[in-house]
Amino acid sequence: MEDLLFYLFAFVVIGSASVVVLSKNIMYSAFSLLFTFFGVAGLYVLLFADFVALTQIMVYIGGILVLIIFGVLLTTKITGVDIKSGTTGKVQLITASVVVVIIAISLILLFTNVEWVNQEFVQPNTTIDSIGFAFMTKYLLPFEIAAVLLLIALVGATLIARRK
Amino acid sequence: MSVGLTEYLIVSAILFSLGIFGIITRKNAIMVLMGLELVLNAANINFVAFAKYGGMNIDGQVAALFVIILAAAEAAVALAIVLNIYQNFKHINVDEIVKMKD
Amino acid sequence: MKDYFKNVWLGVWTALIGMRITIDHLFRKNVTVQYPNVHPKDKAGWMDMPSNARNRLYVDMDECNGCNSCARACPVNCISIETVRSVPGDAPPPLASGGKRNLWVSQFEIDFTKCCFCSLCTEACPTGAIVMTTEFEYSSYNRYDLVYNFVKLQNSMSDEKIAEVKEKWAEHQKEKKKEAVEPK
Amino acid sequence: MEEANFVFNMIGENWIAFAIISLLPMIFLLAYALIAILGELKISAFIQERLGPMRTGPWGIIQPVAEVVKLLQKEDITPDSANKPLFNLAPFIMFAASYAGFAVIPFSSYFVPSGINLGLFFLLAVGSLGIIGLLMGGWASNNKYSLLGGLRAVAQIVSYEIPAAMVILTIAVMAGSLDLQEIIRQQSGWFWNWFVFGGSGGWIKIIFLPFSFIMCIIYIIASLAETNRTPFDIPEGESELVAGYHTEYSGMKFAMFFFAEYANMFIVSAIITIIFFGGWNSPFGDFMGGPIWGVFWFVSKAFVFVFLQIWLRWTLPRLRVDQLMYVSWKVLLPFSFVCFLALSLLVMLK
Repeated sequence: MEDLLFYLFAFVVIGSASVVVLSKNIMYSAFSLLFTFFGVAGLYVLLFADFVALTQIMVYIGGILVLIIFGVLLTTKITGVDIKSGTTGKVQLITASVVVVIIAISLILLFTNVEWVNQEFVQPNTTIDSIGFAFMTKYLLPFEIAAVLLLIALVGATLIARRK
Repeated sequence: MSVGLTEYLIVSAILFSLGIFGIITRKNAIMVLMGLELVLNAANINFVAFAKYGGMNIDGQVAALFVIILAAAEAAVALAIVLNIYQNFKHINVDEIVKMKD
Repeated sequence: MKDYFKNVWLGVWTALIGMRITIDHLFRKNVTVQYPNVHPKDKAGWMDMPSNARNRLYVDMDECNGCNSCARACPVNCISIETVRSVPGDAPPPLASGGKRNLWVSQFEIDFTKCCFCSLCTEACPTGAIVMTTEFEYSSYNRYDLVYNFVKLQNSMSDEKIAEVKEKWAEHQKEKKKEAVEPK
Repeated sequence: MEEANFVFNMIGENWIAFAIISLLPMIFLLAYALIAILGELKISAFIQERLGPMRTGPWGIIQPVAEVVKLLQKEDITPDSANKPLFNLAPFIMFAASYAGFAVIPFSSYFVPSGINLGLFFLLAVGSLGIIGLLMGGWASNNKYSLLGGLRAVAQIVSYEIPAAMVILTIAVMAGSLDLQEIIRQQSGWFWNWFVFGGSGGWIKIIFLPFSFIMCIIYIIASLAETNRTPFDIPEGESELVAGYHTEYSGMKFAMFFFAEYANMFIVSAIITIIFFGGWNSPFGDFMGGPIWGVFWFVSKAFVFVFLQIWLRWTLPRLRVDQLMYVSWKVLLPFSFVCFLALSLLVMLK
């Protein structure tokens, strides 16, 4: 059952990610990103990371994806439904594919051949409890820095995007 | 075949490569950003997979959450920059934007 | 700062006032009439139509002095009046309200296919002869049935009477002409 | 702790049980949608001192069925210049997002489709999923009104999600849990234990009563905006945008949008019920308590808030876009921050 779900989500993730990078229509890319993020959230759930999965849905789909679609709509002349995104020339395309295939193959070979330390996961009662404790004790400084970073990003983004 | 760590890593490797492919082949700045999100997601899958199978326990999930926070901040700032570029150049093709100033 | 809190408070408070009003209306009696099943007259009473109701016109021929102001006020020209002047000594009966009449109204037609129910004629009428009734169900299969001749309908003047007054007037005219031709 | 679903208790934990559990909210939703459509028609009529639909069935009670049948047999038009795949996909995403929310809504102490311990956060997360459906439908219609409606809807929902999230955060602090069943259990007993009255605990909470009231009002306002109901219906303001993002939709797909909107209305009402008004708890202690009465209490409390939404629709005029943003960022957000601090203080003092 879980294996089946894993393959389903993996298929969704990889299929929609291919649509993201291969589609000519930039809106198709943006909307298929929805399924990628959703599939990744599904993978997180299968990995017992429910809080991360929900954060993924909330931040990526509710925030970043909406921002990206807004960005597309604001930076393209939206007079029709055909919004193309240009690709670089053919030479670059072929080189890029070759490089990427090499990267993928080497990564997969690496991942399959390395003997990973296979420790069983200690499933806590509720993940959110332990995540909360981790944030407030072990990772207190990064947590605070992340908060400050978000504030800076908020102010900075507003400042940059403001019309002069 | 029972699904274990390796399968998750393979999914993340393919996702990572697709993201890289998107980053290098596309002209549109927002498409580049989307590729970047794919790469970040691939990294996140790794973190969470290691959290379950690699003995990282909750630390892996915490790292993934930090990545999500960073991605949110990065997307906001990047899109602000893209909008600004669009106002100045009337297009957002990354390979044609070579000057810092008009 | 004070303005801000005042604004917020006003926003909430006025919304609550509005909600009180609407909930009040929620439990009031409905004014809708289930028309074909229940006639509005049954619900509202014969003369209790709304003040701006627009229905069929009615002309009381006993009140009409044939002044033609309604026909002139009508924007769609649906009223056509024919009058015959009376000869001296043969005045028409006075109005029901007591006024004097000089004209025989021989024809008073309202074409209800044209009528736009603007009620301007009722305002123009000096004697209050033309009024709006509460009747609105008077459709017909033949459009000529919608041309109402109130003289005929109320039988205020029979055909013979009309012929008679016309004759009298024609004679009177002739005499006048003779007088004009043959000076004393 | 009453943990399990009654379905599991009856037929064991198997495939059929899972199927039944995932279908039960759907059955409820269908029945609810009919009631809500009739309620909307009748309440609006009564507020305007009309009678509403009267011809279909006695007092027009079969009118919603007639409307649904009409919508389903209407011609399903896809505009020629629309982007067909996305145009056809959008209503399904909208509906899936609304229905996903039902997965964690506890109808009774013995029935919750999926009792995950992040229920409140889950509702917040899937609430943001519907935005994409709106944007997709608005863009794919290839119609300026649809696009503007979609953009407006997204701007509005994203802005109002922040006050709503603050309220939910406050509830998480007050309850110390994100599990909806746990939150409801903490409000058991008499109605003054509800979070709208400061939760259970000593007399100190009376000082903080205004804050919890304000919190509840903030959430009601934000939820109105998130479901695009009047006075926040600028995404579909018919005097400006024809019908907003669903201008081009007809027949079955329009029915999906419609259904999703009504499902959303119920979800936000259910959230208000759960986090402020004690969920399936009886207001009077043990009087009429228990799992079966729990369904009754939960549904009737939620219906009160559905009624409130319909009531507000016929009371308040539509807001302007700048007023909408003003309300969200300059009124609701500061107030929710203050209330958050105050209620956290209450939790510390208790």
